[in-house]
Amino acid sequence: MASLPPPWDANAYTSGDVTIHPGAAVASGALLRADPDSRIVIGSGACIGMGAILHAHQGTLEVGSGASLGAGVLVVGRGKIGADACVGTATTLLNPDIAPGQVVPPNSLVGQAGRSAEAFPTAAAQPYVVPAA
Amino acid sequence: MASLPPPWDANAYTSGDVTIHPGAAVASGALLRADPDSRIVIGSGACIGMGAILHAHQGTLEVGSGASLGAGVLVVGRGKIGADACVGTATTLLNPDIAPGQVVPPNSLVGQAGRSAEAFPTAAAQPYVVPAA
Amino acid sequence: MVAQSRLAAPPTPWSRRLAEAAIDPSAYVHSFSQIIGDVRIGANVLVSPGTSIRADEGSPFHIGANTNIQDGVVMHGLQEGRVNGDDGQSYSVWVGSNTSITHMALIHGPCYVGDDCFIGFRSTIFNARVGKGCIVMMHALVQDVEIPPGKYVPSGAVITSQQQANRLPDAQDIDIHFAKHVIGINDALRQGYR
Repeated sequence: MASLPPPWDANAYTSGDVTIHPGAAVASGALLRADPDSRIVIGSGACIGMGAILHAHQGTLEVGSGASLGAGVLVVGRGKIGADACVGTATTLLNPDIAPGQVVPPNSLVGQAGRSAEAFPTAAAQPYVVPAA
Repeated sequence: MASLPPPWDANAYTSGDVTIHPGAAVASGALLRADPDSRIVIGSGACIGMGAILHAHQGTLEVGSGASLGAGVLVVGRGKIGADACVGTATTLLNPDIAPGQVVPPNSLVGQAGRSAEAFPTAAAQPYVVPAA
Repeated sequence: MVAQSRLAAPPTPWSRRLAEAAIDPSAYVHSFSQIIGDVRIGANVLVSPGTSIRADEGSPFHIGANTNIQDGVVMHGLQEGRVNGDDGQSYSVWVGSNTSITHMALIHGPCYVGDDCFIGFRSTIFNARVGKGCIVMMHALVQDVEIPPGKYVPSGAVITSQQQANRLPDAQDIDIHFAKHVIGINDALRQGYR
Protein backbone atom coordinates (compact mmCIF):
# COMPACT_ATOMS: atom_id res chain seq x y z
CA MET A 1 0.00 0.00 0.00
CA ALA A 2 1.03 3.60 0.34
CA SER A 3 4.67 3.58 1.20
CA LEU A 4 6.62 6.77 0.93
CA PRO A 5 10.31 6.49 0.31
CA PRO A 6 12.00 6.57 3.67
CA PRO A 7 13.25 10.13 4.08
CA TRP A 8 14.24 9.87 7.70
CA ASP A 9 17.81 8.72 7.33
CA ALA A 10 18.82 12.14 6.11
CA ASN A 11 17.16 13.81 9.08
CA ALA A 12 17.86 11.70 12.09
CA TYR A 13 21.33 12.26 13.46
CA THR A 14 23.38 9.43 14.83
CA SER A 15 26.86 9.37 16.24
CA GLY A 16 28.95 6.62 17.78
CA ASP A 17 28.04 2.95 17.85
CA VAL A 18 24.38 3.06 16.85
CA THR A 19 22.66 0.01 15.33
CA ILE A 20 19.19 0.51 13.91
CA HIS A 21 17.39 -2.61 12.69
CA PRO A 22 16.24 -2.10 9.09
CA GLY A 23 12.66 -2.73 10.21
CA ALA A 24 12.71 0.09 12.76
CA ALA A 25 11.43 3.58 12.03
CA VAL A 26 13.13 6.72 13.26
CA ALA A 27 11.29 9.97 12.68
CA SER A 28 12.92 13.17 11.55
CA GLY A 29 14.80 15.32 14.00
CA ALA A 30 15.68 12.40 16.22
CA LEU A 31 19.15 12.37 17.74
CA LEU A 32 20.84 9.08 18.61
CA ARG A 33 24.24 9.44 20.23
CA ALA A 34 26.40 6.79 21.78
CA ASP A 35 29.36 7.90 23.87
CA PRO A 36 32.74 6.35 23.00
CA ASP A 37 32.38 3.50 25.51
CA SER A 38 28.70 2.93 24.81
CA ARG A 39 26.24 1.83 22.17
CA ILE A 40 22.63 2.09 21.07
CA VAL A 41 20.65 -0.83 19.62
CA ILE A 42 17.21 -0.27 18.11
CA GLY A 43 15.24 -3.48 17.51
CA SER A 44 13.05 -4.53 14.64
CA GLY A 45 9.72 -2.76 14.30
CA ALA A 46 10.54 -0.14 16.92
CA CYS A 47 9.31 3.41 16.37
CA ILE A 48 11.29 6.43 17.56
CA GLY A 49 9.29 9.66 17.43
CA MET A 50 10.15 13.04 16.04
CA GLY A 51 12.77 14.97 17.94
CA ALA A 52 13.49 12.16 20.38
CA ILE A 53 16.96 12.12 21.93
CA LEU A 54 18.67 8.86 22.89
CA HIS A 55 22.04 9.38 24.53
CA ALA A 56 23.86 6.22 25.60
CA HIS A 57 26.39 6.68 28.38
CA GLN A 58 28.54 4.09 30.16
CA GLY A 59 26.88 1.08 28.59
CA THR A 60 24.32 -0.15 26.15
CA LEU A 61 20.98 1.50 25.58
CA GLU A 62 18.59 -0.96 23.98
CA VAL A 63 15.16 -0.37 22.51
CA GLY A 64 13.36 -3.69 22.11
CA SER A 65 11.53 -4.80 18.99
CA GLY A 66 8.12 -3.25 18.50
CA ALA A 67 8.62 -0.62 21.20
CA SER A 68 7.18 2.83 20.54
CA LEU A 69 8.80 6.01 21.82
CA GLY A 70 6.70 9.13 21.34
CA ALA A 71 7.86 12.44 19.98
CA GLY A 72 10.35 14.32 22.09
CA VAL A 73 11.16 11.41 24.38
CA LEU A 74 14.54 11.78 26.11
CA VAL A 75 16.50 8.69 27.14
CA VAL A 76 19.89 9.12 28.83
CA GLY A 77 22.33 6.57 30.23
CA ARG A 78 22.24 2.82 29.79
CA GLY A 79 19.50 0.24 30.14
CA LYS A 80 16.68 -1.33 28.25
CA ILE A 81 13.25 -0.48 26.98
CA GLY A 82 11.53 -3.85 26.55
CA ALA A 83 9.83 -5.21 23.45
CA ASP A 84 6.46 -3.63 22.62
CA ALA A 85 6.79 -1.12 25.44
CA CYS A 86 5.17 2.22 24.92
CA VAL A 87 6.76 5.45 26.13
CA GLY A 88 4.49 8.49 25.98
CA THR A 89 5.41 11.74 24.32
CA ALA A 90 7.85 14.09 26.03
CA THR A 91 8.78 11.60 28.74
CA THR A 92 12.29 11.51 30.19
CA LEU A 93 13.92 8.19 31.09
CA LEU A 94 17.21 8.06 32.96
CA ASN A 95 19.00 4.67 32.92
CA PRO A 96 15.75 2.99 31.82
CA ASP A 97 14.57 -0.42 32.93
CA ILE A 98 11.23 -0.72 31.18
CA ALA A 99 9.66 -4.19 31.03
CA PRO A 100 8.33 -5.64 27.78
CA GLY A 101 4.86 -4.30 27.05
CA GLN A 102 5.06 -1.74 29.82
CA VAL A 103 3.46 1.66 29.35
CA VAL A 104 4.96 4.94 30.52
CA PRO A 105 2.54 7.89 30.52
CA PRO A 106 3.37 11.04 28.56
CA ASN A 107 5.33 13.81 30.27
CA SER A 108 6.73 11.48 32.92
CA LEU A 109 10.13 11.57 34.54
CA VAL A 110 11.36 8.06 35.25
CA GLY A 111 14.61 7.18 36.96
CA GLN A 112 16.72 8.87 39.55
CA ALA A 113 15.17 12.30 39.80
CA GLY A 114 17.20 13.55 42.73
CA ARG A 115 16.26 14.52 46.25
CA SER A 116 12.69 15.63 46.62
CA ALA A 117 11.84 18.63 48.69
CA GLU A 118 8.42 17.95 50.07
CA ALA A 119 7.36 21.52 50.50
CA PHE A 120 7.12 22.19 46.80
CA PRO A 121 4.25 21.29 44.53
CA THR A 122 5.11 19.47 41.37
CA ALA A 123 4.10 20.39 37.88
CA ALA A 124 1.61 17.57 37.81
CA ALA A 125 0.08 18.55 41.10
CA GLN A 126 -0.58 22.12 40.11
CA PRO A 127 -0.43 22.38 36.36
CA TYR A 128 -2.23 25.65 35.92
CA VAL A 129 -2.60 27.58 39.14
CA VAL A 130 0.24 29.26 40.91
CA PRO A 131 -0.30 29.07 44.68
CA ALA A 132 -0.46 32.50 46.19
CA ALA A 133 1.43 32.75 49.43
CA MET B 1 20.74 33.85 4.91
CA ALA B 2 17.91 35.59 6.69
CA SER B 3 15.47 32.73 6.86
CA LEU B 4 15.49 30.04 9.47
CA PRO B 5 15.85 26.61 8.00
CA PRO B 6 12.86 24.37 8.58
CA PRO B 7 13.67 22.07 11.47
CA TRP B 8 12.25 18.92 9.95
CA ASP B 9 11.82 17.46 6.56
CA ALA B 10 8.28 17.95 5.36
CA ASN B 11 7.59 14.25 5.00
CA ALA B 12 5.63 11.81 7.05
CA TYR B 13 6.94 8.28 7.17
CA THR B 14 4.72 5.28 6.58
CA SER B 15 5.49 1.61 6.50
CA GLY B 16 3.38 -1.49 6.05
CA ASP B 17 -0.28 -1.52 5.08
CA VAL B 18 -1.21 2.14 5.52
CA THR B 19 -4.14 3.71 3.68
CA ILE B 20 -4.51 7.48 3.87
CA HIS B 21 -7.62 9.01 2.30
CA PRO B 22 -6.60 11.71 -0.17
CA GLY B 23 -8.66 14.21 1.83
CA ALA B 24 -6.76 13.56 5.05
CA ALA B 25 -3.87 15.70 6.25
CA VAL B 26 -0.77 14.25 7.86
CA ALA B 27 1.76 16.72 9.25
CA SER B 28 5.51 16.43 8.96
CA GLY B 29 7.44 14.17 11.24
CA ALA B 30 4.50 11.83 11.69
CA LEU B 31 5.23 8.12 11.73
CA LEU B 32 2.57 5.67 10.55
CA ARG B 33 3.66 2.12 10.93
CA ALA B 34 1.60 -1.05 10.47
CA ASP B 35 3.15 -4.26 11.71
CA PRO B 36 3.14 -7.14 9.19
CA ASP B 37 -0.17 -8.57 10.45
CA SER B 38 -1.83 -5.17 10.84
CA ARG B 39 -3.04 -2.13 8.98
CA ILE B 40 -3.80 1.57 9.37
CA VAL B 41 -6.73 3.37 7.74
CA ILE B 42 -6.99 7.17 7.88
CA GLY B 43 -10.39 8.55 6.86
CA SER B 44 -11.34 11.54 4.79
CA GLY B 45 -10.72 14.93 6.39
CA ALA B 46 -8.78 13.52 9.32
CA CYS B 47 -5.86 15.55 10.64
CA ILE B 48 -2.76 13.93 12.09
CA GLY B 49 -0.49 16.35 13.94
CA MET B 50 3.22 16.88 13.73
CA GLY B 51 5.32 14.11 15.20
CA ALA B 52 2.37 11.83 15.89
CA ILE B 53 3.01 8.09 15.91
CA LEU B 54 0.41 5.54 14.85
CA HIS B 55 1.72 2.05 15.40
CA ALA B 56 -0.77 -0.66 14.41
CA HIS B 57 -0.15 -3.93 16.21
CA GLN B 58 -2.18 -7.15 15.96
CA GLY B 59 -5.08 -5.68 14.02
CA THR B 60 -6.50 -2.64 12.30
CA LEU B 61 -6.06 0.89 13.59
CA GLU B 62 -8.66 3.19 12.13
CA VAL B 63 -8.92 6.97 12.32
CA GLY B 64 -12.44 8.09 11.39
CA SER B 65 -13.24 10.85 8.96
CA GLY B 66 -12.83 14.33 10.36
CA ALA B 67 -11.00 13.17 13.47
CA SER B 68 -8.17 15.39 14.73
CA LEU B 69 -5.07 14.06 16.46
CA GLY B 70 -2.84 16.70 18.03
CA ALA B 71 0.91 16.96 17.68
CA GLY B 72 2.90 14.17 19.28
CA VAL B 73 -0.08 11.88 19.84
CA LEU B 74 1.00 8.25 20.26
CA VAL B 75 -1.46 5.50 19.26
CA VAL B 76 -0.41 1.88 19.68
CA GLY B 77 -2.29 -1.36 19.01
CA ARG B 78 -5.57 -1.86 17.23
CA GLY B 79 -8.93 -0.14 17.48
CA LYS B 80 -10.79 2.89 16.30
CA ILE B 81 -10.82 6.62 16.79
CA GLY B 82 -14.35 7.67 15.80
CA ALA B 83 -15.33 10.27 13.25
CA ASP B 84 -14.80 13.88 14.32
CA ALA B 85 -13.15 12.81 17.56
CA CYS B 86 -10.53 15.13 18.99
CA VAL B 87 -7.39 13.81 20.67
CA GLY B 88 -5.31 16.42 22.52
CA THR B 89 -1.62 16.95 22.02
CA ALA B 90 0.90 14.44 23.40
CA THR B 91 -1.78 11.98 24.50
CA THR B 92 -1.09 8.25 24.45
CA LEU B 93 -3.86 5.87 23.33
CA LEU B 94 -3.53 2.11 23.68
CA ASN B 95 -5.89 -0.07 21.69
CA PRO B 96 -8.17 2.95 21.28
CA ASP B 97 -11.93 2.81 21.40
CA ILE B 98 -12.83 6.46 21.01
CA ALA B 99 -16.46 7.25 20.17
CA PRO B 100 -17.36 9.58 17.30
CA GLY B 101 -17.08 13.19 18.43
CA GLN B 102 -15.38 12.27 21.70
CA VAL B 103 -12.76 14.59 23.13
CA VAL B 104 -9.62 13.28 24.83
CA PRO B 105 -7.67 15.88 26.85
CA PRO B 106 -4.04 16.56 26.06
CA ASN B 107 -1.29 14.67 27.91
CA SER B 108 -3.63 11.80 28.76
CA LEU B 109 -2.99 8.10 28.89
CA VAL B 110 -6.04 6.17 27.71
CA GLY B 111 -6.59 2.42 27.52
CA GLN B 112 -4.31 0.02 29.26
CA ALA B 113 -5.99 -3.25 28.33
CA GLY B 114 -3.49 -6.05 28.31
CA ARG B 115 -0.69 -3.82 29.41
CA SER B 116 0.59 -2.49 32.65
CA ALA B 117 1.19 1.13 33.38
CA GLU B 118 2.95 0.64 36.64
CA ALA B 119 3.44 3.40 39.09
CA PHE B 120 6.81 4.91 38.47
CA PRO B 121 8.70 6.91 41.03
CA THR B 122 8.33 9.96 38.87
CA ALA B 123 8.69 13.48 40.06
CA ALA B 124 5.04 14.02 39.36
CA ALA B 125 4.05 11.09 41.53
CA GLN B 126 5.92 12.26 44.56
CA PRO B 127 3.76 13.33 47.47
CA TYR B 128 3.99 16.92 48.42
CA VAL B 129 2.80 19.31 51.04
CA VAL B 130 1.39 22.64 50.04
CA PRO B 131 3.78 25.24 51.39
CA ALA B 132 2.51 27.39 54.20
CA ALA B 133 2.33 31.03 53.40
CA MET C 1 17.80 18.40 10.89
CA VAL C 2 19.86 20.96 9.09
CA ALA C 3 23.57 21.08 9.58
CA GLN C 4 24.36 24.72 9.96
CA SER C 5 26.18 26.34 12.77
CA ARG C 6 26.26 30.09 12.52
CA LEU C 7 23.90 32.60 11.01
CA ALA C 8 23.56 36.33 11.29
CA ALA C 9 20.38 37.53 12.91
CA PRO C 10 17.96 38.76 10.27
CA PRO C 11 17.42 42.51 9.95
CA THR C 12 14.49 43.57 12.12
CA PRO C 13 13.03 46.90 13.21
CA TRP C 14 14.96 46.58 16.47
CA SER C 15 18.26 45.34 15.02
CA ARG C 16 19.76 46.00 11.61
CA ARG C 17 23.27 45.01 12.58
CA LEU C 18 23.19 41.48 11.20
CA ALA C 19 25.15 40.53 14.28
CA GLU C 20 26.94 37.22 14.28
CA ALA C 21 28.18 35.03 17.05
CA ALA C 22 31.60 35.53 18.63
CA ILE C 23 32.89 32.10 19.56
CA ASP C 24 36.13 31.45 21.41
CA PRO C 25 38.42 29.26 19.28
CA SER C 26 38.65 26.71 22.10
CA ALA C 27 34.87 26.19 22.19
CA TYR C 28 33.38 23.18 20.45
CA VAL C 29 30.22 23.94 18.51
CA HIS C 30 28.71 20.89 16.86
CA SER C 31 27.74 21.36 13.25
CA PHE C 32 24.21 20.11 13.92
CA SER C 33 23.39 23.08 16.06
CA GLN C 34 22.25 26.58 15.28
CA ILE C 35 23.74 29.73 16.71
CA ILE C 36 22.05 32.82 15.40
CA GLY C 37 22.81 36.47 16.09
CA ASP C 38 24.89 38.13 18.81
CA VAL C 39 25.88 35.13 20.92
CA ARG C 40 29.17 35.41 22.84
CA ILE C 41 30.62 32.02 23.64
CA GLY C 42 33.57 31.65 25.98
CA ALA C 43 36.51 29.26 26.21
CA ASN C 44 35.98 25.49 26.29
CA VAL C 45 32.23 25.72 25.89
CA LEU C 46 30.57 22.63 24.38
CA VAL C 47 27.51 23.17 22.21
CA SER C 48 25.96 19.78 21.41
CA PRO C 49 23.97 18.69 18.35
CA GLY C 50 20.32 19.56 18.18
CA THR C 51 20.64 22.84 20.06
CA SER C 52 19.18 26.14 18.97
CA ILE C 53 20.72 29.31 20.39
CA ARG C 54 18.85 32.08 18.71
CA ALA C 55 19.56 35.72 19.58
CA ASP C 56 17.41 37.14 16.80
CA GLU C 57 14.85 38.78 19.05
CA GLY C 58 16.29 39.43 22.50
CA SER C 59 20.07 39.82 22.40
CA PRO C 60 22.90 39.58 23.20
CA PHE C 61 23.52 36.18 24.81
CA HIS C 62 26.55 35.32 26.92
CA ILE C 63 27.75 31.77 27.57
CA GLY C 64 30.67 31.66 29.99
CA ALA C 65 33.81 29.53 29.90
CA ASN C 66 33.65 25.76 30.47
CA THR C 67 29.87 25.69 30.25
CA ASN C 68 28.08 22.74 28.64
CA ILE C 69 25.05 23.12 26.41
CA GLN C 70 23.67 19.62 25.94
CA ASP C 71 21.60 18.08 23.15
CA GLY C 72 18.26 19.61 22.33
CA VAL C 73 18.68 22.77 24.41
CA VAL C 74 16.79 25.82 23.20
CA MET C 75 17.92 29.34 24.09
CA HIS C 76 15.92 32.32 22.97
CA GLY C 77 14.87 35.70 24.36
CA LEU C 78 11.95 38.06 24.28
CA GLN C 79 12.53 41.29 22.44
CA GLU C 80 11.86 43.21 25.66
CA GLY C 81 13.60 42.69 28.98
CA ARG C 82 17.28 42.45 29.88
CA VAL C 83 19.32 41.15 32.76
CA ASN C 84 22.57 42.52 34.17
CA GLY C 85 25.48 40.25 33.44
CA ASP C 86 28.45 39.83 35.76
CA ASP C 87 30.34 42.28 33.53
CA GLY C 88 27.80 45.02 34.21
CA GLN C 89 26.41 44.93 30.68
CA SER C 90 22.81 44.16 29.69
CA TYR C 91 21.95 40.80 28.22
CA SER C 92 18.85 39.00 27.07
CA VAL C 93 20.39 35.74 28.27
CA TRP C 94 23.39 35.43 30.57
CA VAL C 95 24.76 31.98 31.34
CA GLY C 96 27.81 32.00 33.60
CA SER C 97 30.92 29.83 33.64
CA ASN C 98 31.21 26.17 34.64
CA THR C 99 27.47 25.71 34.26
CA SER C 100 25.62 22.81 32.68
CA ILE C 101 22.46 23.29 30.67
CA THR C 102 21.36 19.69 30.17
CA HIS C 103 19.29 17.92 27.52
CA MET C 104 16.19 19.66 26.24
CA ALA C 105 16.27 22.51 28.74
CA LEU C 106 14.68 25.80 27.68
CA ILE C 107 16.54 28.98 28.64
CA HIS C 108 14.36 31.90 27.66
CA GLY C 109 15.34 35.51 28.17
CA PRO C 110 15.20 37.74 29.95
CA CYS C 111 17.14 35.26 32.02
CA TYR C 112 20.29 35.04 34.14
CA VAL C 113 21.91 31.75 35.12
CA GLY C 114 24.99 32.19 37.29
CA ASP C 115 28.30 30.35 37.48
CA ASP C 116 28.48 26.71 38.62
CA CYS C 117 24.78 26.03 38.04
CA PHE C 118 23.07 22.84 36.89
CA ILE C 119 19.85 23.01 34.91
CA GLY C 120 18.30 19.54 34.62
CA PHE C 121 16.64 17.71 31.74
CA ARG C 122 13.71 19.49 30.16
CA SER C 123 13.56 22.25 32.76
CA THR C 124 12.49 25.76 31.79
CA ILE C 125 14.04 29.01 33.02
CA PHE C 126 12.16 32.09 31.85
CA ASN C 127 12.16 35.68 33.06
CA ALA C 128 14.23 34.72 36.08
CA ARG C 129 17.59 34.95 37.81
CA VAL C 130 19.19 31.75 39.03
CA GLY C 131 22.05 32.53 41.40
CA LYS C 132 25.54 31.03 41.42
CA GLY C 133 25.77 27.38 42.35
CA CYS C 134 22.06 26.57 42.10
CA ILE C 135 20.92 23.09 41.15
CA VAL C 136 17.67 22.91 39.22
CA MET C 137 16.65 19.28 38.73
CA MET C 138 14.49 17.89 35.94
CA HIS C 139 11.13 18.89 34.48
CA ALA C 140 11.08 22.01 36.63
CA LEU C 141 9.73 25.45 35.80
CA VAL C 142 11.42 28.58 37.15
CA GLN C 143 9.66 31.74 36.07
CA ASP C 144 9.27 35.34 37.27
CA VAL C 145 11.53 34.79 40.29
CA GLU C 146 15.04 35.40 41.57
CA ILE C 147 16.61 32.32 43.14
CA PRO C 148 19.34 33.11 45.67
CA PRO C 149 22.76 31.47 45.19
CA GLY C 150 23.26 27.85 46.21
CA LYS C 151 19.63 26.73 46.22
CA TYR C 152 18.09 23.40 45.17
CA VAL C 153 15.01 23.12 42.96
CA PRO C 154 13.62 19.55 43.04
CA SER C 155 12.43 17.67 39.97
CA GLY C 156 8.99 18.66 38.78
CA ALA C 157 8.88 21.80 40.91
CA VAL C 158 7.03 24.86 39.67
CA ILE C 159 8.65 27.96 41.14
CA THR C 160 6.73 30.96 39.94
CA SER C 161 6.38 33.16 43.01
CA GLN C 162 9.16 34.87 44.93
CA GLN C 163 7.81 33.44 48.20
CA GLN C 164 8.44 29.94 46.87
CA ALA C 165 11.90 30.91 45.65
CA ASN C 166 12.81 32.31 49.05
CA ARG C 167 11.87 29.04 50.77
CA LEU C 168 13.95 26.78 48.55
CA PRO C 169 16.38 24.50 50.40
CA ASP C 170 20.13 24.79 50.00
CA ALA C 171 21.87 22.50 47.54
CA GLN C 172 23.57 19.65 49.41
CA ASP C 173 26.61 17.57 48.59
CA ILE C 174 24.41 14.72 47.36
CA ASP C 175 22.75 17.04 44.84
CA ILE C 176 26.08 18.35 43.65
CA HIS C 177 27.37 14.79 43.32
CA PHE C 178 24.40 13.82 41.16
CA ALA C 179 24.78 16.90 39.00
CA LYS C 180 28.47 16.18 38.52
CA HIS C 181 27.60 12.69 37.33
CA VAL C 182 25.40 14.12 34.60
CA ILE C 183 27.96 16.78 33.73
CA GLY C 184 30.56 14.04 33.47
CA ILE C 185 28.70 12.74 30.46
CA ASN C 186 29.57 15.86 28.60
CA ASP C 187 33.11 16.26 29.85
CA ALA C 188 33.82 12.88 28.26
CA LEU C 189 32.22 14.07 25.06
CA ARG C 190 34.22 17.25 24.96
CA GLN C 191 37.41 15.25 25.29
CA GLY C 192 36.19 12.85 22.61
CA TYR C 193 35.52 15.62 20.13
CA ARG C 194 38.97 17.07 20.51
